[in-house]
This record gives sequence, C-alpha cells and structure tokens, in this order.
Amino acid sequence: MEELRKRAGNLLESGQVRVVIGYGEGTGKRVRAVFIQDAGQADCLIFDERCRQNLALYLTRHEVKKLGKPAIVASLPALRAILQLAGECQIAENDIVVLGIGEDGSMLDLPDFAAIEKHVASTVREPDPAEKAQFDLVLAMSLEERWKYWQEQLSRCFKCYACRQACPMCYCSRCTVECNQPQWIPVPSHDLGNLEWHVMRAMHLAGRCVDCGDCSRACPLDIPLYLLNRFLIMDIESRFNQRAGTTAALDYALSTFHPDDKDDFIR
Amino acid sequence: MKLGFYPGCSLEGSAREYAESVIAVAGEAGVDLEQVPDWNCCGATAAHNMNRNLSLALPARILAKAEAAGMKEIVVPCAACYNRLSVTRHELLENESLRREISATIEYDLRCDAEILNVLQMLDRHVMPAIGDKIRVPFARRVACYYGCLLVRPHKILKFDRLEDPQSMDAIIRKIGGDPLDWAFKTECCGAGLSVSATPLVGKLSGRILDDASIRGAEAVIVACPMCHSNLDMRRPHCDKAMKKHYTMPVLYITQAIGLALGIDPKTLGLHRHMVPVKFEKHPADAASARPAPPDAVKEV
Amino acid sequence: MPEFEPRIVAFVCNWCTYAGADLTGTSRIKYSPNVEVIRFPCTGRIDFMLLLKAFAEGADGIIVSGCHPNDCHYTSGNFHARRRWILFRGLLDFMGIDVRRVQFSWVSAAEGAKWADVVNTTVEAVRKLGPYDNYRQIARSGGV
Amino acid sequence: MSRIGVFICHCGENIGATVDCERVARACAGIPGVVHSVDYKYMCSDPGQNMIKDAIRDHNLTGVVVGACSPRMHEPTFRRACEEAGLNPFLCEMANIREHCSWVHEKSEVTTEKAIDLVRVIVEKVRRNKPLFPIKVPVTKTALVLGGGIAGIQAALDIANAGHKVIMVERSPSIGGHMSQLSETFPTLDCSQCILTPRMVEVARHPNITLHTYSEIESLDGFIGNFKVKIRKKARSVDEKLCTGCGLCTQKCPTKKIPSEFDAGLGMRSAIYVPFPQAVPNKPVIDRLHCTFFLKGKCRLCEKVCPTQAIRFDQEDTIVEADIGAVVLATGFDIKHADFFPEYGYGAYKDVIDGLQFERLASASGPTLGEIRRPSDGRKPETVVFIACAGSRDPAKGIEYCSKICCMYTAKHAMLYRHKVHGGKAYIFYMDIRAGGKMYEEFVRRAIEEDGVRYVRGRVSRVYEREGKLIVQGADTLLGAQPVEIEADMVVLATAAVANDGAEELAQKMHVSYDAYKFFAEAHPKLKPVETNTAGIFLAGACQAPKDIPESVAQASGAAAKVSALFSQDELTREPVIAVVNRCAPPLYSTCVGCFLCQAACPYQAIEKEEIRARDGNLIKTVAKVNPGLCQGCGTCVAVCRTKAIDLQGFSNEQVFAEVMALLNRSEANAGI
Repeated sequence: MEELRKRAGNLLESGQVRVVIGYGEGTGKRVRAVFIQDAGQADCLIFDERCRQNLALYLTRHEVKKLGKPAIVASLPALRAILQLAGECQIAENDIVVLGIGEDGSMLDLPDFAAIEKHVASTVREPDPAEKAQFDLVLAMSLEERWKYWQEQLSRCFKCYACRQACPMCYCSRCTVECNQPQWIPVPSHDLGNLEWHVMRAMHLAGRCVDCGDCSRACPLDIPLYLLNRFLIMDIESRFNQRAGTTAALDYALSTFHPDDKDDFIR
Repeated sequence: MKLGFYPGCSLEGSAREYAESVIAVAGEAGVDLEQVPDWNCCGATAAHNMNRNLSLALPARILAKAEAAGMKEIVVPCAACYNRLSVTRHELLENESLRREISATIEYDLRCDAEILNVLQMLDRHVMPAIGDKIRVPFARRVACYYGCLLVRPHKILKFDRLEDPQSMDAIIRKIGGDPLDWAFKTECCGAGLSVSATPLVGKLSGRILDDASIRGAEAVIVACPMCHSNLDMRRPHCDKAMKKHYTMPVLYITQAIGLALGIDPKTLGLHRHMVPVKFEKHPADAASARPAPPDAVKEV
Repeated sequence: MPEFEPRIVAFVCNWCTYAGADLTGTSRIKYSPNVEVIRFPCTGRIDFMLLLKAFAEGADGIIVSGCHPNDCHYTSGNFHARRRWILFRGLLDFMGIDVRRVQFSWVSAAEGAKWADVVNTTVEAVRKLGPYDNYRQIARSGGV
Repeated sequence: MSRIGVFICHCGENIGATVDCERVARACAGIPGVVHSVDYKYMCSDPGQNMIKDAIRDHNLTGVVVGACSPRMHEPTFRRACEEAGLNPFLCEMANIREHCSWVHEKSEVTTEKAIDLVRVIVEKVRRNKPLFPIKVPVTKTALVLGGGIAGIQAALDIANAGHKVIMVERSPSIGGHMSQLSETFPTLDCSQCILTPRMVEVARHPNITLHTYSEIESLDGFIGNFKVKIRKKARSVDEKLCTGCGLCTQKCPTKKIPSEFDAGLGMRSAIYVPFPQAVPNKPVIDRLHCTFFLKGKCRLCEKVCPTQAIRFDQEDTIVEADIGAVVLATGFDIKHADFFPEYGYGAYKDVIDGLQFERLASASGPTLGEIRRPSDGRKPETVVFIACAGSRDPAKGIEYCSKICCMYTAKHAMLYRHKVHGGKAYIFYMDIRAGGKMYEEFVRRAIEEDGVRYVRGRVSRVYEREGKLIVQGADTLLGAQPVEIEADMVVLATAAVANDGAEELAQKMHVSYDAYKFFAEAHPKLKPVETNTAGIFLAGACQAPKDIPESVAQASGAAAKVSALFSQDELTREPVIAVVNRCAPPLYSTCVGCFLCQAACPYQAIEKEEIRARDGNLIKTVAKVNPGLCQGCGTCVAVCRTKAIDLQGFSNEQVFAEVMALLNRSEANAGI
C-alpha cells in the first residue's frame, strides 16, 4: 500500500498524470472510488480485499476524462477491461498509466499494454464456486424450468440500469434502450421490456465482457446477471477460442469469423 | 524399459523368426516387450471387407486389453496388424459416437491413448539410441529396403514416413553399417494376401521386386512385414518361375540385420528358419570393387 | 375448434434465399402459406433484436435464411451472421426461449425446392409445438 | 402525412387466378396514408406504367408500392417510371405477390390474405423510405495492369488504345509471361514468339503505357476510381536510360552457370542477364544473389566493359506512387514441378520433365535450338511418355480441379515430338480428353490419326529408372485395367496449373478474395466473370483459374472493356444503398462511440476513422465514417453497431422494424401511425 501511495504521489508530483483513479475509505466499512488530483492526497489511497470494483469503468466517463491523463489502480478484472477498451479504441497506450496490483496484492510493473497482456495471460480465471453452482443448476433445468426461472428473476428488474452504469464496457454515449426511432426496447419495466433489455445487454456484451461481475453486484435486486454473461463467455471460448480482455488488439468474436465455424442447427 | 507387445498370428507361426529377432534386438537395448494380455486376432484378413463393426471391434478389444494393462506404447511388428490397430484407433478418435458404440460392443470404455508403434518406430525411438556403441560386426551389405504397402499407407492416417519413397528403414540400415539402395520397388505390391489363392500372381509381383533389387546389385532384401517376407522368401520358386530367372538373395527382417550387426547368434535370430538360405553374394558388377569383405561370422550361416 | 395455423416470419437475404424463393415460385412448387418473407440485403444485416420483436408481435416461429457458406454476395456477411446466430440461439435457449421455433437455413438461389421444404417442415414443426403461449403472455404484459 | 399509391398487378392470370387482386386493392385503400389503390391486368406494360405516372401527378404521391412480381424482376422498371413522373425512385418498392404468393399457394382466402399482408408490410416500409440520390465518385482515368503476360498485355493495349493511361507492372525483368516461353501454340501450331513479340514491342512503345518491369506492388489503397498505388521498382543495378542493350556485359560476365528461369532450368544464364533475346525492355539486370561482386566484393567486369557506363552497383529500390482509377489483375499462374511427384521420383530423374520444360526443348530459341534431346545425356529420345493430369483432378494431391490446358498442350507436345523425331514413339496416358474449343477436338484427332500418337487411357502409378531407361508403369483401363509398362527415354508430366507463389499476399494487398486454391475469385461465377468483389478491380487470364491463350485474351479484352466503360465518364454513379454513420447536434456530434467493431466486420474495408475537431483544431472525438466508394451495402456493420449509429440506406432500422411490426399486426392494420 505504501508503494502504491508513493508511486501515485510521484506520478502526480512529476506531472506525468493529472489524476489517480483508486480506492479510498468510504462511509462505514465500505470503500469507494477516489480521484486524487493532488500529490498530497495520495495517502488516501488504499488497497485491500474490499477493493473489488472495476475502476476501469471510470476511464471512459466524461467527467473523469476531462480531468486529464489518468493513472489507474488496476487489479486483474480492471486490467482485462483496459485491454478490451484499448482494442475498442477507447484508450490509447500513452494516455494512461496503469498501477497494476497482482493477485497477492503486490504492485506490478506494467509499463505498456504488452506487459498487461503478458500478465493477464499468466493468470487463470476460475469462476466463483457459488456462481458456478448456480450456473450448473440453470443448465441442468428443463426448457420450461429455465423459462420460469428467468421470468421470476427478471420480474424483479425495475430498469434502474445500475448494471449498465457499473459495467466498464457499457460506455456508449447513447445506449440502445434510449433509441426511440424505432423504440427497440420498451421503456416500462414489464416482463417483455425486462426480457428484451437483458437479452440485448447480454448480446451487446458477448465477446466483450471481461468477467468482473460488477453488474451482478451492482444490481439492487440481486438478479444473477452474471449467468448470462458467463454463458456467452464460455460459449465463445469453447467455440471460437476467443476471450475478451486478453489482447489490446481487437479480437472480437462477433466481428471475426472462421469459414469452418461449427454449428449444428443450420439446415 | 517395458513396452507393450502385440505379436499377432504371424509372429506365433510362419514368422516366428521375426518375433525372435525383435525380442532379441529389443533385449540388447534393454527394452522388455510385454505381451498384451489375452490378445485376439486383429481382423486383418477379411473382417474389414465383411463387417465394419467387427473390423473395428477386434482391434479395439486389443487396444482395450493394452489400455487396461496400463500400456502407453504398443509395439506391433506385423505391418497388417499395425495397420488395423492404427486405423481403428484413428477412426475411433475421429468419431465420438463410433467410439461409444464400439466401446459398448467390447464392454470397455476406450480412451485410445496408447500409441501404436511399428517395428521401425520402435527401433528408431527405443533401440537405435541404446545400441550405438554395440555394433560389433557392421552389416556392410548392399541391401534393398522393402517397405511394402501397409507400413506407410494410408498416409493420411498413419502419417509415417514418405508415402512413395520411405526412408526410415534405409536410415537404420545406414546406422548399422549397411548400404541401402535407391531402387524403385520400395512400396510396390508383393501379392500379399493372394499368397494362397493366386500364387502364380504373387510369383510375378514378388518376382518383379526381386528382379529390380537384383539388377541394382542388392545382396539382400530387408523387410519389416511377415507377409512380405513369406512372399519373397517362401514363394521364391514361384518368383523364379514367373521371371524365368534364379534369384539367390536372402530376405531378412530388419531386426535380423541389426541382430547380426550386434553379433547375436544367428540361431537366436531364427535365420535358419528361412526358405532361402541366408548367404550373401556380391553382385557381379560389385565383386571387383574394393568394398570391405563382410566378416566371416555371418557367411557361415 | 379449427386447427392451429402458425404464423412464421422469414428473414432472408436478397441474393440467395430471396432469389431461391423466387425460383420456388417460378417452378410453381407449392408450399404452406403460413410464412411471410422480409427481405434484407444480407443475413449479416439481420439484427438479433428483430427476432425477439417477431416473437413479441405474435410470431409462432421464425426462419432465418441466407447464402451457403462461401457463397455470400458480400463475401462474408453470412459468416458473421452464423457466429451471431450460434451465440444468440445458445443464449435464448439458456433463458428458456424455445429455439425449436427458430429455423436457420442456407438456401441458395438454385434451391427452390429446398426453400419449400424448409418452410413446410418449419410450419409443421411449429404446428406441433402449438402457439407460443409463453411469449405471448409476456408480450401481453407490454400491452402488445 | 404520407400519400402512398398502391398498384396491384394481376400479371394476367399469374396473380389474378389465385389472388383476389381487387380485394387486395380495396383492403390496401384502407391503410392509413394510402391515398390511391388500384389493380390492373399488367402493371409493367406501358399503360400500367402510365397509370402509376398519372397517379403520382394526380394524387401528389410521396410513395409507390407495386404489388406484383419479384423486385428482382421489375424493381428497376417501376423505379424508372416513378423517376420519369418526378418521384424519387427510391420511394418506390415492390411487394412480391407472385413468386412468393400466387405461384406457390392454392387459390384461397388465405392466399389473398397473405397478399394483403405482403403489400401492407411494404406500405409500412415505403412510409419510412427517404429519397436517395445516386452517389457520384470522381474517376482517375489511369488503369493499373498488374502482370505483363499475354492477358496483361492485351488488357493494357485495349485500354491504352481506348485513349486512357495505363501503368503496367511486371515482377520479372521482361514482359511476355509464360507465352513467351512456349514453342508453338495449339490448335494452329503458329509460333508463340512470332505472334507475341510484336505486342510486347507495342506495349513498350505505346504513348499511353508506362511500363515498370522488375517491379512489384507495395500497397494499394482507396476505392473505385480513386486508388493510390505504391510500386516498388527493384534495383536493376543498371541505368535504364544509359543502357543501349548491346549485350556486352552479359557476354563477359564470368558467372554463367545459373539455371535460366526462362528456359525452365534447362539452359543457363549469366549473373547479369536479359531473360531472352526478345525481352522488353531489352535491358539487363544483375541477379544480386549470384553476382560475384555482390557475393565476394570484387569482379565489376560488366562495369568495365559497358560502353555507356550504365552499370550501377549502388542502385537501390525506389518507390513510385500513382493515382489510378481501376486495376486489372493479370498475374498469371505457375505449374507444379516434377519434384512435387514422389511416384515419379521427386524430380530426381533428369529426364522426367514438366510441360514448360518440354516447351523450351521444342522451341527454336530454346537450349537445344528446337531439337528434342534428353536433358541427361543430350540423346534423342526414341520413346517419350506424356502423362496428363499430373496432379490435376487428384484429391490426394490437394488439387481437385482440372487444369484445363494440359489435354491440348500434351497433344501438341506429342505432335511436335513426332514431327521432330521421325520414328519416335509417343504415348499419352490420360484420364479423359477434354478438347472443348474451336478446332480443338480436330487437333487431338490429328495427333492420333495423322501423327500416330498413342493414347492410353489410364493413370501412371510409377516411374522409375533402370539401366538408363525410365520404366513407366501404368494401367490401360480400356483394356480392363491391364497393367502397362513402357520403357521410355523421356517422360513429360503435364503438371497441374496452380496459383502463383505469393498470390495470397497479393490478394490481401489488393483486397480481393481468392478461392481455396489461391486463384483470385470473380464476383460472380457466371455473370461477373471479370469483376472481383472489390469494385474497380478486374481479373484477366490465369490468375483467376487455368486458362489457355484465347480465353486469357478474351477475358483481358473483357476487363479492358469494363475499365474503358468506367473511364468513359468523369464521375461514377453508384446505388445509394450504403451504410451511413449518423451525425447529430453537439455535444454528441454522432451517437457513434468510435469502438470500431464495425470496421473489423466490414468485408470491404469501407469503414474509416473520422476525427471531429473543434474550430480551434482540438480533437473532439473520433468516429466511424463509411466510404461511399467502397461500401457495397451488405449492412453487416449495422447489426454489429450497439448504439445504432450506423444505418443502411434503403434497409434502415426504422424500415425493417416497421416491416416486422406491420407483418404480424393484421388486426391492427388500421391502427395508423
């Protein structure tokens, strides 16, 4: 933590960056994102097991961008998000300093995207056992049971869009739900509107989701959104051998193809 | 070191000397060949023409027995057995539903993870590296290495050596001091399974092989297949008759040639079992040349 | 009670399947009238949301059809589409949406008979499945 | 409020017999926004079209729907009619109630209902159609011809003679291609050089043609009418302006034992060389891989003997840039060589040669001055076996196609051999004789009947050498697959014609597609045989598929005609069915977020980056932009775009969405908009 503060302080002091995006103490025992612009405040930075939010989310936010060149405290999910954002032309290598944090909490030396790619490649992504159990449970259901399950889960949604706000990959300046010519997604949070919104959200993240799980954690009604993302992540990896957030060069499952892609349902 | 070993019918019968020499040579390299327990026919003869499921189930059962015994590599000296086992393994690996079907037939869930080695692969991988310094009597013979059809075909499945002009046996011969010929009949048909049903045809086909080898000055033909051996050796009178010539050159298994180079007793190698006596004669054109005379030890066989 | 007549919406590309369906017509091959075609330049153009919209509007089944692999008028639109459908179909299934009601096919401009067959088998399959009540029910929630 | 006219066609009995057209017209009249709805016997007839034109004027229509046959049939007809009446043609659409309805269903209530549905859907689409205007693109009237073989030469001359500038790029030191290597050509047996060299000279002298030999394409950017090409002129090590082509340097060069590419390895050349005496340009190049000076640092003999001091050892590659409007790809083909065939000895036997080598043996200017002699010992071969389909039509060799030219040239080879070696025996092993073409079959019959060439139908399993003879083992399938064995002195393999080395990379550079065999792909196998999928790039000759000379020339002239047609206008008009990225008011400027996922999906590289800048020049955002010259309108980008920032004109989100809605809302057909 000391090293993190020192490096953040130095970056600000030397003028290499204008803002450090990191974690700080919030109210109660909670942590929150902090945006340090003054070297003197670098001591507010913390990093511990509570710091799970994917801060890469802020890299594309207008309010943060206008502060100037950022440094960002990034553990693994954020590093993957940074690579994916780079692939999608949202951040450039020279416009960001990455304060990488390893699995053990130590600082990583990640001077460029290549180093991030290497680090990400050296890690394994093991799904959370509880999440995995829930996933297998849904997979094992009959069609009718799955329908009921999702109807029940989604019936709680009241379209607060917290999932969207928490997602580092949801950076569009105008989301499809805001399109009204035509009105692709009904505005009210009725059964149809909820289903369409969540199908669309999952599809728009297919091949792009970096698997941080922040959408689920952000949901105030505990809808297991990660299951949808997880399904597509696994499908894409097993079928096309692609995984979002592994390379700073774009490798997007839905804008690439292989002539021999296998399907078993097209006549 | 222990390797799995599938002799098949020939090596227990007409090609006993092949088995004897394989075991002897492997023994010199410290390789212990352990027979696949309770093995059965590979189905090489007719099964694959008559009944596809049976033709896969027979080799599959052998693979199952080897797998169950924990064998990771199975040495299959007979080229026909090698072919059947390899093809079966390939088909089952390619087709999961077929693998399940055959597994059900043989009542064993096959993994197909044991590797199948022909005799040349075994020699190359496990024997030659171990006997480098044990060559006592260099096998200084000019020989025609005859591969036959089954060792390299179908290439798509076996992926072994060059299809039309294989080289692996030639390389082994060179390592024991021999001089392999560049000749044209390396993979031509010897008549194979027609040995009994159409013997005159075998005489013609095998005769052409012997003829080309003899014209090019071979002192012996080296083989790695019991069927090739019996056609070139046992059917020699038919060959002579078909070609209207008399060929005297002996036909040796590759393992016998290595055995001789290692100084193993010819009897242990089963040389006395051949129909054509194992005597080496120089081609008239070569007789005058200054090639080193072969050691006497071998000549007296 | 009259037999249930499913309504099928077909999303097809202009160059292969639409032309193939034209050929079905030119060849006077008869098929079930339960299908109605919407023409796109390419399967690559077909937004996955349109399939959901069709269900929401009361379709009992959907056909999506384009050029065979390697035959795309635009070289690779159908390859992109195939990937999209592989993932989308999997997701729908995972969410309990009945993918037996969505038939994907490649029908070339020369396959007039195949088009008739695709339509007929899809209509029959959906007829057996009955009206898509599950989806209609939630669609009603939206006042559709 | 829309004012849409609906016109239902009976197509005689074709629609009218199954669909109640009157009822369809009546039903459509009730759709909100439809102000005029009629039916008529033949809408496409003159009176029918006039009905539409009159209605447009009388009712002040803002959209037209014709319920008739397939739009693939008559859309242009009706759109033209609308245009003539002053309505933007893209406000007219067709509902297909013939191929998709009346022809495929029985006469019934249901069929008429369906016809109404189909028309209603299109009405909803047309309501959202926007007037579109053809896209105008300026055209640079210079063509790039890639490859200086007969196809490239023909294309270049045709374009140049039509009055347009041509830049020709050839990778070897001389133009001429494979045709210059040939001895005589089938079916007339006229000398290849005699008919080709005048053309080569014409290319060199033509005021409209700029020739770059010993050059390759570095890159090609842009789109139809507006390409930019970079050409790498490889260092010749000779100043072309000073060199007179006297040939002294090539005579004096001490390194003379380099297998000549032109003689297919049967002859030798020096390190500084002109590929062949009739080369165009007749200027030598130094082969730096073999030149003693470049290898060992001394020699410079050529420099000493050159009377004009034209040798330049320090010359470097130069890059030439040019603006061009169209490209003709004529890069030709290659053949498999004998070393591809293990069964014929992997190229180990000197007297097993390929067809091009035989051409050189038979050529009067070849290494044997036209006498047929064995490469191994120079003896005249008494028996020659020709093997057709060496590699071709052989899935095991990975070449499943027919190489097309071999049947004819093998017949020619055997014939030439029989003419040159009296008493020589010529055998041809073949699978089928494919002699389709003017005077081709007659030519083959002549080889068999007059010149006594012996055709054996069967394949050769093996060729091996024994006692100075090549033993050819094969089968005669016309004699019940009887084995055949021939003792030959020479074997000629009609090896498969294959794509050039580097064809794949070139295709990628040019952004054209290629098939599994790396031959360049035409845009349509039947109707667009000279176009590629990239507008403005055309194909000529064997780079597309194996072809003989007449076919190559015909295709080259076809490509040249396409280029000339393109160059006949100052501006190019294109269908406006293309994608566009939206623009909106600041601060958003566009809903595009610049993720460029669409760029990766676009098959035409039509999506570019556009920087939106403030007045002070500061970058506000980078968004996607569709190049209207490149976009072909597939719409793949539209389906990839999450923010719906890209839309496809003519098939917009609004239009297709409304179609889906209208299709299923039978009961609400009158609900209005």
